[in-house]
Amino acid sequence: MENLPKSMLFVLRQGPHQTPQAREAFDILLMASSFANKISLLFLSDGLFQLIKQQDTTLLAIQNFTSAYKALTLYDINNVYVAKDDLLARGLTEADLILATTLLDDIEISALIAQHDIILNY
Amino acid sequence: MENLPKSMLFVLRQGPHQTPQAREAFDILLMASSFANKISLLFLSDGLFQLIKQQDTTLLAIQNFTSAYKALTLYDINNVYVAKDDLLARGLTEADLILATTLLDDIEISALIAQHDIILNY
Amino acid sequence: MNFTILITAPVFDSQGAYSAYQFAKNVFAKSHSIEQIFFYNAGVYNANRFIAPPSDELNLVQLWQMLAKQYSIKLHLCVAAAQRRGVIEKNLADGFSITGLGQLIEAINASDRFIVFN
Amino acid sequence: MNFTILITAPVFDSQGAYSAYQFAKNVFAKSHSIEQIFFYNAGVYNANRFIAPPSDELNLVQLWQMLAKQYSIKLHLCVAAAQRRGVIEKNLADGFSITGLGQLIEAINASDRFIVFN
Amino acid sequence: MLHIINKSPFISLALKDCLRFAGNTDAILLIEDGVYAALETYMSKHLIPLNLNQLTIYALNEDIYARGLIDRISSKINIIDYPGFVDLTLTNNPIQTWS
Amino acid sequence: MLHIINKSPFISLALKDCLRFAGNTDAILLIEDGVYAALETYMSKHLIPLNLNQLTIYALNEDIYARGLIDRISSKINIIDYPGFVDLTLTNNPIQTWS
Repeated sequence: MENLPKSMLFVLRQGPHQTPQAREAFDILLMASSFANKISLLFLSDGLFQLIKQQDTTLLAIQNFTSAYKALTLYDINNVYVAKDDLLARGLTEADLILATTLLDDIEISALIAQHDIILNY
Repeated sequence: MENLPKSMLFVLRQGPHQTPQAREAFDILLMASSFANKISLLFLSDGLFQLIKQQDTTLLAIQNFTSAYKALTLYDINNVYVAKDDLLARGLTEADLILATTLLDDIEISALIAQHDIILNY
Repeated sequence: MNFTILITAPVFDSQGAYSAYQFAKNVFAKSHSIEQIFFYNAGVYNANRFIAPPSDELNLVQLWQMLAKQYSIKLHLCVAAAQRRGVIEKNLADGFSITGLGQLIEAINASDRFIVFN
Repeated sequence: MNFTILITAPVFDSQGAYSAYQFAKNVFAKSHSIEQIFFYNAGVYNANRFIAPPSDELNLVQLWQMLAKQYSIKLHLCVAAAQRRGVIEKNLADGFSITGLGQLIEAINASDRFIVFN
Repeated sequence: MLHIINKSPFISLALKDCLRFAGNTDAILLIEDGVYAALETYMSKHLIPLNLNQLTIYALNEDIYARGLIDRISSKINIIDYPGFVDLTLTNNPIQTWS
Repeated sequence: MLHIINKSPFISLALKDCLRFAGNTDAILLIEDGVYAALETYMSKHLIPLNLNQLTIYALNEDIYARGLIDRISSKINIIDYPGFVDLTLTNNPIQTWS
């Protein structure tokens, strides 16, 4: 077995605060990036809510995990994709998001998924 | 405080085997009936799948909790209601169900809910 | 008014238990009383004293314990639900007590309000 | 073929972990191999040896242990996910070992197939 | 009656099922991911057409802020905080939390 | 690619989201509550109209029996057991389990 790093796509479909899913997926992603695995992120459905600007968790007195996304480029992770249709369905635009992403339609997303060795859907 | 037994409505909206929700709700229901609380059951949405006949869990080698519903009358619990629209949406009829139930439309369900002191939605 | 609060949400995997804590705190802040806080279903995980999040994160088990102490209330959990999920006397956090569903029904019948956090 | 299996479902509150167990058993029955079984998210609850269901119910923790013994495989769980959920050395079931996410990534890179049960 | 909804309307049927059965004078409180239903976009598309005149919808301020939604909430929504949540449970009984 | 769906199509978007992106020659395996999508009623109303010609849909026998569905499954569904599930993962790669 060669143990070559595999390309990994993280498909994120849940909001940021109700469950720790996105946050624990992020820990896998960081570890994988340290193994030189090629990483991409795809935000679908309610996963888009993770990227909304101005999330302020001080009233709830919990940590705001999503600010960690701003550090993605520090880890050389630049492949961040967002489903155009799901953004529209939530009344959001690119200007509402905390980081630069590539908007894809469903056909392009289909192609993106097909390009990866490993897909982790959270 | 008088501690009078209250009327309780159990609203069951999940299938029988993926989660233990229905089964643990049943344990509350039995305990409440032993305290002379008046109990009703309302099956909505995927909760209807709990009542399907011929559930056979031997291949999965797990217990079939739903057979316990047949014993409801032994505990003097006779108020079992099913949402007519949800039954239709799943291609089911009364003949498919393991126990005798009362079919209600949404307006009747609304009235049923309003008659209870306590509503537990599982 | 006198509340019974039922918590069916686990301690870390959903927000529900923390919402329940915030609600309970505000019930006391408004000088109402709580007949009982009862943990059922995956809610029993709230009573596991082995839970040890990093120090910069919320420790809800500790928050429950402080609340229980400050207002002298009992935190109940269902023995059957707890055994199935591995919460037993050996890892039970102080301030919680393992009881049965009868306690919950009594509390429901004795209180003015019943609210579930899931 | 050589599998890595990731389990993110808890032991009692959803069917996913049991599905993973059935799948793993059948992988071995067909003479394939398992590089690693890794428990993450709420999946770490599968390793709590205090879990004690009634004797007529499934005990998945024991089933995992028997499988691990029979086929000499390690059952891994992530230390951070486990600490947040109260699974630590004191209640860790035999056959499981607390490791880190690095183990998971290595296993993914070393195996032919990667499958998640949630 | 007070209905509590804590799931996103985009991925859960909790709010939809609740609306099938809610009485005219009931109150609905959106908490946790339930507050996504308070978005102007969602309300104007899915809720306002239902003509829920007498039904009052509340949403929890703390959860709105945590999700960065404060500038996007429909004007039909009554925003309340945790003390207001407690008050709601005093004036509305029974309380049904939708799973 | 093999897609695994373990949630009921009546209450979860997992299958719907999966179908938005599945490739023509992909396989979909329904397990646990996912097998409710294999019902004749559901298939004929929601899936067959989509014209998913080349997409093959499998459902797990053990979960079908547990739910009492064996006499109600669409003829378009390929019923397999756990050994067949393992075989599917050999012939289809990668495997995506929808949350």
